[in-house]
Amino acid sequence: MIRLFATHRILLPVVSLAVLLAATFYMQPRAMSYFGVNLLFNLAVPIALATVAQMMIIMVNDIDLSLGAFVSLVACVTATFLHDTPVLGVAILAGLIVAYAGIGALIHRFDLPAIVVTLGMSFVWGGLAVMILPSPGGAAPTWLRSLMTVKPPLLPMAVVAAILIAGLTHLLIMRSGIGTVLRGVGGNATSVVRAGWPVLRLKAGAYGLAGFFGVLSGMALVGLTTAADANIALRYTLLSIAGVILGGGEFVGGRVSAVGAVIGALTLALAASFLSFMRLSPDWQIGAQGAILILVLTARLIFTRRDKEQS
Amino acid sequence: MQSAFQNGTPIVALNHAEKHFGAVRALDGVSLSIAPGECIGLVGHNGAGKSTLVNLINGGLAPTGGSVTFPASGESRALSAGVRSVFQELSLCPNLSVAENLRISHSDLKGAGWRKKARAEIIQSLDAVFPDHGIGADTSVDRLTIAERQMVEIAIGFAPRGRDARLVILDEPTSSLDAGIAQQLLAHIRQFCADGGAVIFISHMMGEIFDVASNIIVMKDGKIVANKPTSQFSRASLVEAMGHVGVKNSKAAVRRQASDFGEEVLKSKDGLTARRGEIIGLAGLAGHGQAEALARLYFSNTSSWRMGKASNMVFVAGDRGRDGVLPLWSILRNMTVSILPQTARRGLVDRDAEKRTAADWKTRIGIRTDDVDNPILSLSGGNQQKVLFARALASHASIIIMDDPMRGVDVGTKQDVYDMIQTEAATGRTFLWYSTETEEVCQCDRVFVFRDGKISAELTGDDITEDRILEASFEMQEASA
Amino acid sequence: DTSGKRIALSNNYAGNSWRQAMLHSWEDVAETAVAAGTVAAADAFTTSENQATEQAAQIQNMILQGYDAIVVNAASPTALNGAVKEACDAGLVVVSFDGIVTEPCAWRIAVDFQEMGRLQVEYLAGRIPDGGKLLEIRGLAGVFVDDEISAGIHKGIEEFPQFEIAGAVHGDWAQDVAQKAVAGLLPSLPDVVGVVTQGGDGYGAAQAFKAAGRDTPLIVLGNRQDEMAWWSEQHADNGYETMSLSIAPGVASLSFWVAQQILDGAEVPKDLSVPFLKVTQDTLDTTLEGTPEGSVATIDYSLDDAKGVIAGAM
Amino acid sequence: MPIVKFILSRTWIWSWVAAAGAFMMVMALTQGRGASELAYAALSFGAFAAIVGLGQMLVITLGPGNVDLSIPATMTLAGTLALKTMGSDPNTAILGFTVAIGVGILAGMMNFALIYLLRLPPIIATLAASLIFQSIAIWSNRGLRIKPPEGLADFATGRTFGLPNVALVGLGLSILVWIVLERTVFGRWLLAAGQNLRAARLAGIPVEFVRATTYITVAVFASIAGFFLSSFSGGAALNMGQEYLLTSIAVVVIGGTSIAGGMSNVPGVWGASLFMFLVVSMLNSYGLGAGVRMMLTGTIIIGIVIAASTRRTRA
Ligand SMILES: Nc1ncnc2c1ncn2[C@@H]1O[C@H](COP(=O)(O)OP(=O)(O)OP(=O)(O)O)[C@@H](O)[C@H]1O
Ligand SMILES: Nc1ncnc2c1ncn2[C@@H]1O[C@H](COP(=O)(O)OP(=O)(O)OP(=O)(O)O)[C@@H](O)[C@H]1O
Ligand SMILES: O[C@@H]1[C@@H](O)[C@H](O)OC[C@H]1O
Ligand SMILES: [Mg+2]
Ligand SMILES: [Mg+2]
Repeated sequence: MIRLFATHRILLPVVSLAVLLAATFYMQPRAMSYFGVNLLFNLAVPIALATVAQMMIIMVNDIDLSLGAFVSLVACVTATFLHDTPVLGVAILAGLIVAYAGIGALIHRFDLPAIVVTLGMSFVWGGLAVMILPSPGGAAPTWLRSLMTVKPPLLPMAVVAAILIAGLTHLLIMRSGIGTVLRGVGGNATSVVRAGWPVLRLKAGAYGLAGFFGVLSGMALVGLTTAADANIALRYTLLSIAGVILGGGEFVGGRVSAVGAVIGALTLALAASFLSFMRLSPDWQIGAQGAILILVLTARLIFTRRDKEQS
Repeated sequence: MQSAFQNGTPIVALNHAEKHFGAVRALDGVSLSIAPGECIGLVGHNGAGKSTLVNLINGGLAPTGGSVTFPASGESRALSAGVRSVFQELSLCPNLSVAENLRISHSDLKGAGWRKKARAEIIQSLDAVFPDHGIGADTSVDRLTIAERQMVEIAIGFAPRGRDARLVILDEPTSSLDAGIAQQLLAHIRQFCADGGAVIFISHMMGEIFDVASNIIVMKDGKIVANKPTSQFSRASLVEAMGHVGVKNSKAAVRRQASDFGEEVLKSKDGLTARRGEIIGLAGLAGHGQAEALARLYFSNTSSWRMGKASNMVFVAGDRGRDGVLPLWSILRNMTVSILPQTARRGLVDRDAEKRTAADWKTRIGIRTDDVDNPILSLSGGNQQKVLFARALASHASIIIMDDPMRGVDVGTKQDVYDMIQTEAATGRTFLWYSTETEEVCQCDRVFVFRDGKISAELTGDDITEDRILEASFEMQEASA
Repeated sequence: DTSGKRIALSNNYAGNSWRQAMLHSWEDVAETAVAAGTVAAADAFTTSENQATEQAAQIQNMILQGYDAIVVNAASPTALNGAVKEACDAGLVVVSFDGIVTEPCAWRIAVDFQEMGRLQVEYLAGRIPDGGKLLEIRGLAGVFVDDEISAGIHKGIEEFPQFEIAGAVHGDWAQDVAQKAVAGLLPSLPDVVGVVTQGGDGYGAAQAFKAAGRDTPLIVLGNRQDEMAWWSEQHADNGYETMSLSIAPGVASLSFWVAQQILDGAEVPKDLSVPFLKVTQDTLDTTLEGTPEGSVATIDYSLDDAKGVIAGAM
Repeated sequence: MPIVKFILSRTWIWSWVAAAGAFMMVMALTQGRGASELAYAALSFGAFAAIVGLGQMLVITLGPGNVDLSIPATMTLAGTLALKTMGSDPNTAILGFTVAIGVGILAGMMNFALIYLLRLPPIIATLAASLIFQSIAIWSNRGLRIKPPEGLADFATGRTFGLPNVALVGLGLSILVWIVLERTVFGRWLLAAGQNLRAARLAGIPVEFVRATTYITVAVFASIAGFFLSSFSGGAALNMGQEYLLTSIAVVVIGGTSIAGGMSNVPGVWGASLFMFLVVSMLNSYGLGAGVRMMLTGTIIIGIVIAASTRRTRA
């Protein structure tokens, strides 16, 4: 059993999510419906996208402290420019992705610590967001709103979206050739350089992908909330990091899992709901979120540790 | 082979190539050309410039002066000229599978179904070099032993990768392989050269060099001091060319008896025992649990919470990058890190005592540097290893654990270290010594042979021979066959 | 009859004394109302970070939990609209207060924050007819309340052009942040006659002026007990006089009763407004007495007050 | 000019250059008026950032992945509990300080217990612990702002020999940290563990002791900062430490400490702390809006890091 969990790292996040979901359904049977599941998970969709974005950065051994501010900025752009002047909006979003790639190149070129550069960028993104929307507002483009509230047959939107995101990023990162090389950069950049790869471009590519998923995250968020503000997603920075780790990723060494990251994001979203169903005293509601984070990660530890002892 | 050397257009040609690191002339005007079919054995003391030469050829370093060209292919980059390198430090991506690692080196492996092709290619190459390797193409590299990783890396070096390899450079490829696997590699190299490929083979093991090389190049202090067909060297003349004087023939002093040692000072759960003043060898095929047993022993006898003034046990790492070197520090700080509490007063480092110790050991163990305040990474691999030895020997610890510590150490230094170990043992220090080289193990007073993570034999006295060790290493396989 | 109905409070932030007083006020009213059988439950929920996304999820959970009404102090007037709409569609009553939401299906119990800003300048004009330079302390950038109060202040400046804003800093509604920001600006700030604020920042500003060795200008305060205690001290020392105003945290209890009335079938207009709580020199001593140490001046609203507010808006 | 070369090769110089630059920019605006006031304010407020920064620096020195995200919550908890214990009564300052230190020790032990016993990555462990600390702070005092005892408040806002007392406290702690890092065996152990934990353990260093001590130290430093900050600003608030999360990391890395671990830099932390205060003060003085101000702050931070790194590679 332990072997099984160790060789298939993805099993543990899956099982944690399933257990948490079962407990949630037990406490709140109303949630066990098409409608209920959608309510439980639809706000996890932008979190999942942000987590995938963070995963791209962690994959190349960096960490992105600006992601929350970036998603907020994207949300502001989406609710203003993309709504009012779609062409300009698309151009700005594309520009943001290019900027992200540029940051990756900058970090590699000057061998800068990503943690500081992204910390600095969080101020830059935040400043831009405040300039675009000094006060909350804007509106989601109609097509985006209908996309995020679509009601597909059988499975609710949130589940369909999660499966799509997980599947596509898995193909991109875990299966494709270029994804393999990108993970190689995280595993041993020297060997990738020696094999003749332009690591500068690879790094820019990884950051560009992060920017791309960050843009998707911000857009999905506005589609759900219908409007934006400059601070709307600041929390995504830490949530996305926690999501990658919950999903079986590691901070160094290019060990990430696309499916795991999406599941990690869903687990985090569900954990918060689970707690609110428990109706704790308001004093302890915040602390309980910390406790549940510890709990879920401890399960992961038990299996990885046993595995190490056995091998 | 001789004729190929004379005729073919060189794959690579160096013309007065130089490489300086600040004041250090790592490579001091080297001219050399390598033709198809040649198998060059490259030897030299630690820090002679072998790895630097290799890095100049494969493009990892740009020459400070002179030129490196690839006449046979007319290409300007080593990779496109068909030059492959297997590096001294392992350079696989541990998070990727064996097949995925091939993908990193083989950039043309694109499109749908590339995994299938990659799997086939790496397995084919592994089969060709190391029959019965037992490595799966989808195994993640971090689950392989160090020897298996080395094998994968060598196999990637020889794999077709879309364009056949013309020149494969192997920088100490056998340092973590056991004798049997190393023989398979040597056989493959011979075949590869016979088929028109060229190889540069770097090793500190003279036997291997004589076994495989058609030509031997001797380097010393950044220069080529000899470049002749192998047949024109004898063991003695080669060692002399490398500049080692007074290398004694390894017939050491008379074998010591059980009565020469003190009381039992160590008894591990794995069954390892040691007496005071004894040198214990750990042998067996690489990756059969020797290193792990030593690590366990060390971890369970030392604390990660307390450190007394006199720790009883010290560790000499063989895998320097992972287990030994503190890369940001100077040679001095690396050397003294374990002995600080011995001289400290009220928790403050005694910096004069530290300087004295470093200067003392620099000369005693012969570290090639002009200043112990230089960064540790400015030393060649073998010299870094000497620093780790000094770190352990300078301590007051009575038990010294050595995890294949001679990896990459040159012949002359090895001899110095052997002598030092003998002397220290005579003063009552106990050594536990794991080595992949049977020759080294044979110098021990008692030997434990490992198989499948367990001790399969304990040899003493005249039983300590290469044959008996090999026998114990394979015992179980024969029994089950 | 609402005895079977369940009401939830969705709160996005608990990190300052104002919010704690608000939660306290809710707890009081909830306890008595549940004990009296007026409603079946009145639970309070707070998210861990001041974030609209988390609060949107919280509201969605409340729908699943089967509450009949949600009373919400929103992190953003617009970013919760999606979740609020979902709640309305599921048949819940949504009442927003303090941080109100713009979604039309919800009720709003608003304070005229613009007026709160304008009134400060008006008060200063009364005290200092000659006018002069002012320092503006703002709240948290990008947040609705900050923008509104500031807009009101600027309106006031247009109305009383003898005043001019000589400098502005963001104090994030926290004394220590305000203190730091003001201290950093003071060396380059010309003499100012007054400080216009947003609440929770006046005491910090006063500290900064004191540390720089400058005369304390007329600082409009925000009803925090420590501010009022300082004011009272200053008054005793040197006759210092000012004004203090803020929204009363007790508005949570008003919102509770409004929600209860809507559930009870009462006709309630979508937009209600409450006056802000103003403390003047005359009311300072009594207000200070009634405010627990370290808390915020407040008033608790009863069912009758709620009926009055509703009737007033009809 | 060997001295110039020596100075330019120090990574910490850039934070000082930037701080001086921001200072000059303000002075350009005021034609030199208010120089001493600005310097005084920068020292006072910079001290808090420097104290938490020193702690964070030690943790970051432990190597990649080591960081304490619970600093703000620890500051708040220490400030809240200390002020509650003192309850504005005179002559309770020592008692309050003891409570704050106690909170720091316990918080650090809690953080390290999660890291060591549960093997959680420090980022996650300290994040989770900080949520728990926040709850305890809320539960213990319900957000009431209790005034510090007068004597303590006077000390926190007062000055000695013309320097702010809080800056002197910060300076004392800096000297202590500097001595530990440069001269003591423990400092060597810490730097070694930060370069390669496994190698350090194999060299006989009690690495878990080193890590535990470091995580407790950062929490104690946060507690000291929280204690003095709440005394300085007239009471503890639940959101008191919030801005010190990013600030504590920023001052460490802007100050030239390598996030790869194994290397520390005390003067840089001070340069960066002064800079972080002065840059906001400069942008405020020029009357820039919040958006522009944030953008410029971010850009300047990145600029300093690039300047420091290109210097390093050339040197
Ligand atoms: N990056 C560097 N910076 C400074 N000096 C260097 C650097 N790399 C190598 N050297 C120096 O160049 C010389 C040659 O080193 P090299 O690694 O080529 O030796 P080697 O022959 O491969 O030794 P070994 O057998 O120990 O591996 C040594 O003196 C070494 O200290
Ligand atoms: N068997 C082992 N193989 C490899 N690494 C190990 C092994 N045991 C421990 N380590 C490494 O050493 C570090 C400290 O080990 P450990 O906690 O076992 O110390 P300890 O000696 O048991 O301490 P104490 O005796 O005080 O409890 C761990 O972080 C781990 O990475
Ligand atoms: O909600 C706001 C509160 O957080 C702030 O402190 O004071 C004004 C209120 O509107
Ligand atoms: Mg070498
Ligand atoms: Mg060997």
